[in-house]
Amino acid sequence: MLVVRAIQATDLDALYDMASQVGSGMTTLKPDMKMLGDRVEIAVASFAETIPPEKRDYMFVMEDTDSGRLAGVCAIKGSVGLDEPFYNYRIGTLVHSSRELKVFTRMETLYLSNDLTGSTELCSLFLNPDYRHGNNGKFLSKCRFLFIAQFPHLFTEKLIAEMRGYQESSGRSPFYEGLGRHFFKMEFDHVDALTAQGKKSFIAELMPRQPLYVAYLPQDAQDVVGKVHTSTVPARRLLEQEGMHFEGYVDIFDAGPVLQGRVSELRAVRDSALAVVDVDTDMTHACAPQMEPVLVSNTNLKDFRMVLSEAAAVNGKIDLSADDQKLLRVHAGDVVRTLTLNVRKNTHV
Amino acid sequence: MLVVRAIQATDLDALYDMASQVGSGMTTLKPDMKMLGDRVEIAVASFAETIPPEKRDYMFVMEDTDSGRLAGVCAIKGSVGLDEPFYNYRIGTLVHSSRELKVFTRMETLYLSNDLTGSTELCSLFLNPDYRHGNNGKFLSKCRFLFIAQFPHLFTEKLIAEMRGYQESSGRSPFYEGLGRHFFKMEFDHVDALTAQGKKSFIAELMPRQPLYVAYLPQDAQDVVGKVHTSTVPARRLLEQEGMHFEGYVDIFDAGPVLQGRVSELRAVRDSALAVVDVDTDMTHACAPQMEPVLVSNTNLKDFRMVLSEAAAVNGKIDLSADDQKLLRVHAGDVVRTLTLNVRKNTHV
Amino acid sequence: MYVVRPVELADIAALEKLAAVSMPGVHTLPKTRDKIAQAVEASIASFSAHVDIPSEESYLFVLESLADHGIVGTAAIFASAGSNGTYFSFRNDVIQQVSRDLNISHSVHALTLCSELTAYSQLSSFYVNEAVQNRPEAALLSRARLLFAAMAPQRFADRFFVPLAGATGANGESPFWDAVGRKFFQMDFLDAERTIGGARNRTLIVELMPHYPVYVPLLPGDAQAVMGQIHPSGELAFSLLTAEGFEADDYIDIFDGGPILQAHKHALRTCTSSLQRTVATPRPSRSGEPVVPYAVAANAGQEFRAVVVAVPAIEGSATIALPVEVQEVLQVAEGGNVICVRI
Amino acid sequence: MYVVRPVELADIAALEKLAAVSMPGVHTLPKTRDKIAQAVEASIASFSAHVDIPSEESYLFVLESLADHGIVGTAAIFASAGSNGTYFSFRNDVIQQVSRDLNISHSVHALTLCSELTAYSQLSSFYVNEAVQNRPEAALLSRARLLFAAMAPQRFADRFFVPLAGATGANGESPFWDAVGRKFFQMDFLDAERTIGGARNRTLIVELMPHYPVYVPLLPGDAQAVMGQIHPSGELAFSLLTAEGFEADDYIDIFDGGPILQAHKHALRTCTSSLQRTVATPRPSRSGEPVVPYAVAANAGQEFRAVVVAVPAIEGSATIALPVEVQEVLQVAEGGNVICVRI
Repeated sequence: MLVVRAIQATDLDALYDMASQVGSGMTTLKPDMKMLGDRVEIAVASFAETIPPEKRDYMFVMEDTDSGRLAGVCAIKGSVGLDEPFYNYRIGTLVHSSRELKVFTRMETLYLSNDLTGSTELCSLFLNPDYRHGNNGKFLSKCRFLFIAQFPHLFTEKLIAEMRGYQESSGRSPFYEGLGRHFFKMEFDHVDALTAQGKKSFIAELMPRQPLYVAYLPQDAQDVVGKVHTSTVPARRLLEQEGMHFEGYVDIFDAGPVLQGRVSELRAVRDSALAVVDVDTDMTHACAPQMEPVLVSNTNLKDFRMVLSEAAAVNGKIDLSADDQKLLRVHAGDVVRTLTLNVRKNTHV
Repeated sequence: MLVVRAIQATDLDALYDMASQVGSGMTTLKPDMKMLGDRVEIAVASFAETIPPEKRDYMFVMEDTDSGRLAGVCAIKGSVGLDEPFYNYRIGTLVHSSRELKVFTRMETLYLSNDLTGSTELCSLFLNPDYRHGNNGKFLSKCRFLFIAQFPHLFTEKLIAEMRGYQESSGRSPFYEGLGRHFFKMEFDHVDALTAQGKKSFIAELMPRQPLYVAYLPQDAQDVVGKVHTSTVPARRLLEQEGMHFEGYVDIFDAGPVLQGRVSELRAVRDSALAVVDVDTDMTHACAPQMEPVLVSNTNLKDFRMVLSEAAAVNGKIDLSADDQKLLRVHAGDVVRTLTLNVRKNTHV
Repeated sequence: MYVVRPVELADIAALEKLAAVSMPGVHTLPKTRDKIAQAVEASIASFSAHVDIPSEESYLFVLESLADHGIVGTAAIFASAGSNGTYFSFRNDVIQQVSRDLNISHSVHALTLCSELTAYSQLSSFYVNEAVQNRPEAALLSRARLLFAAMAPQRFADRFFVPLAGATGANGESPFWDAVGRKFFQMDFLDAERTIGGARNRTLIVELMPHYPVYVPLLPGDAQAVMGQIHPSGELAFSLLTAEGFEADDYIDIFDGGPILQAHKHALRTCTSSLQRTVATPRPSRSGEPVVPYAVAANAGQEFRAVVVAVPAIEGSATIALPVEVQEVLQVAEGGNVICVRI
Repeated sequence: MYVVRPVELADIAALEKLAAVSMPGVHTLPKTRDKIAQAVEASIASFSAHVDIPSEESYLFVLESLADHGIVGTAAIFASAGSNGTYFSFRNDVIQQVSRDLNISHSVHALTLCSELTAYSQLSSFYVNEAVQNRPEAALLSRARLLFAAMAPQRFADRFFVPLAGATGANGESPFWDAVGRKFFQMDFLDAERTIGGARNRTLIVELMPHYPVYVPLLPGDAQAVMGQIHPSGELAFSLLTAEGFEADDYIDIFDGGPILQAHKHALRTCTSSLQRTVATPRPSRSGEPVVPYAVAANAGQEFRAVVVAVPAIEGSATIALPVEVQEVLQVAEGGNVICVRI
């Protein structure tokens, strides 16, 4: 059985093994024992609330309790860009129009910005290929929203998630080749590695500071602005279902989109509900609507745990199986938070 | 009794009278018979769907059916900025940081933009002072959201509303004095009048094109960026309750905020519901929850009408009074759309 | 013998013929009789105007063959570019990029729309027909404008520039335009030039052209290749002007990417090495005395005349010995003043 | 009599004393013995280096009183500003604003962070003590750098600039800094200058300073008032440099808003009017022959020497008559070459 839970110091070796499988493309999860060790330490301190909220980095692991293996990992960073500047391009619109000539030209423009500084970031999502089936991917990605719904005071109102940008099957990034290469004069992978190491001052030194007209880029670079890597399409869809939107920010190197959301408008915040763990009676079963998978978490920050259950909350009570109770470390009478895994259609219209 | 309804050609004289009372500060409602006549004509064609959606301008009047007087007016423009560029300042963040000096400076920056080009705009809200009591203001402002919920296909996903910016009691705009005056070299009122007439090419000619650091403005100008006029505070709050947010766009002259929303995330779109007009029986009354004011509209675009009722929809049926039915021009068996006037607290938590 | 003189009303017909054969470029003469007549009238008014501060004056010169009184060339100078507006050009910016962390240092080339040439004096409309191309009179015509400016400095700015037509294809297409301006104007190069009438001071330029730098490495190769390149028709003008002291490289035209040469008057040979001399009548020629060709000009108004004449070197003398027929052409008499520069 | 010569190791102690009394400005000598020693060593290495392309060389000159061998002034020149980085300054941009619709035309002044002065040669560290302030030797010291550049052009760029200390208050506060740089650096002017060591080529400048133009009308009045103004200590340098042909107004310092004078070498009197002459020994003096003061320099390496000497005008002569004692100071002999310019 799978449980998502707050990471612990003892997970470090397993995390390193998992990071080794990630491959390139995810700058926040590299197989580097020092980096990972630091990160786990921060994560443990985050759940323990021994460091201030903006420095926190909540890391979750998905554990297969049958084998003890880690099946996946994901994280929420309290705030980005407070140590090193966090750069994006923002896509803006400039209208160039002349009444005299009856010309009205709408131009897209890229502005180098640090606008997302201070936002809470969803990041470092990785699911072991052995577990890529059923609802596991959804469970792992969405667990973060239920966590935020339970502890909204720990986060900024603004939430972001950087999506990997489009690359050709050869690994070539049309956006980087059309823009960044002219200013950095080095390979994409090299730039990517530098930023992963936190060496970002070269961006201030080398990037053009003036707004850029998208129309001046080669066509293949224009075409991929805001476009995700083919393998990232499903991940993007999951986040969009939960209330995250592409609002015009893209990565400065590969033009991958940044999805943004407001905590108060997340589906999880609007629709999740607390319920009391109840004894298994026929009554509650009888009244429960049709079964659908439900995310259920405990309400304990330090030992946060979540399962994907088939129990449903009815009138503020939930009939959790003994297994689920054990995985969540809750008992009858305890309060849990629940959210349907899938988005319900608007039944009002 | 008050009804909000689609404007008609015969409302022109009464509209002119109302515009004469508006005073300065609202560029979209000036007592100019030619301008108003053109606008009413467009509005009538909009409800009749004889012009394309992006050219439409849905204008609503609030009529006092006892006296036949117009009590108020408001409008929704299909798209802004497609004839003349629509300018705003966008507030961005630039981080200037030096690891060597351990300096980390977060600077706000103003970018001249046409980003909101093409958005649907809520505008021209005016309520006659004689009617400024009770729920009339809310009714008039919020009627537009229920209209959008009924006809979402007529609008762009992005919705905006420009709010009047802060002015001192003397009428002085600290933002204009601190910035615009240096470039326009004329009085604020004069600039305002020019833009109301649609003469906007001078903005392209005279405004500084380069991003501006807010920190270089005088302190009193910095203080009012994104701040509404004192008299506009309640109007702002109403829009925010419905799902509109300040996302960093401000007016280029007075720095008044632009509120933005997504149609799909408006409370009206999420929570409004259709109901069938039912005969007045004791049964429906008995089951209705505690009374609260409800916006109820018909579903007829060409003869759109809305009332503020005390009837509540239960199980898809609504017990509308005979008066309300008459005002809405509906009968038993017709479908109406309903939305509680006030935001319900989240009852799940 | 040839003389450079201000245009006169009687020249209109000849100019019309010349315009019909001259290049379809944008920095040459107007094409229609009405516009030519306007230009001639403006020039006559300018030469006779009393000027304290350079403004909208435009001075149009013609090169006349005295043998048959044919007009074989034209050249103009505008007192103050963009005088009723702003003269727009692209400034060639070189942005130094240095990252010490990465040990990278290179420069990036960018074009920025600027108005810095506004109120410079602008040389324009230089054209000579083929018969004169290789003669010193071509240089005379080009420099006559500067000789005039040296005689009447209050009529001109301290700085001068000259836009030269850029490289275009056989059908008038411009790779630079296609890469830069077309995206904003949404029309062909020739249509755009026609629409704007060759002007560079129109409001619609600031409305339509890019407000932010165009980074050159992002432009297609063919557009980069023609930046600062001249149309073949401009080669003579280019070589005369660079010899004069004009510098290219700082600015290019916003439409076709052609070079804009510019200089402070102190850098121009005509301004720095011209000599004022008193006219003398030559003694009976001492055969064998070496002679040097000079451009010589007289009179700072509508009577302005300039010719090429070979006389003994004048550097060590207070006078210049001009044959009587030359004096007549220049409309000066013995004892009068002329301005001279080696050509 | 005074001589300008390259600094030597033996001068370090004297320079240290001088640094203690000279102004606390940023464009003067280093303050500590170590830094002074470094500067002296760098200078000696530079004078003796074989240079093809100007790079990190820095040349430090002293003005020595031959009477007591005291050092009474210093002046330096860097071969290539920002040579291991980018030299940053604010460019003074004037943006023309014209609206024909509204019949408005005015210009707006903006400061843009730029790197255009990178690789110019930079004059710096000019200081003379009070005793010499009003003597021609002050001018000699300032010009000696350019005489050296005229003798060894391959060591320098074609363009030169000189930053002069800007106007600061009694306690070293700078209204310009307070309005512009402080918002980014979050520290006092003197702290910032100390931190950055007076440099203008550091990565942290591009990290911290504004990337977009600073519109001057938005700045407080006191900051606008000091833009391009010099600290009183720089007045002598300013008047010597403008007489030389340097122009202000195009650039100002990013920290204190002081003026940066700049010029192409062709605009500098020392470069354009210096004459090379052969040394002769004067005949017994013909009393009454008028004499003219010249700055005369010899030798283009560590043996470089420059003095002021009054001799009969040399414009019409191939030689310059230098008294034997002057020849000794200049380390030249009869028949040797010197470079001379009227002072």
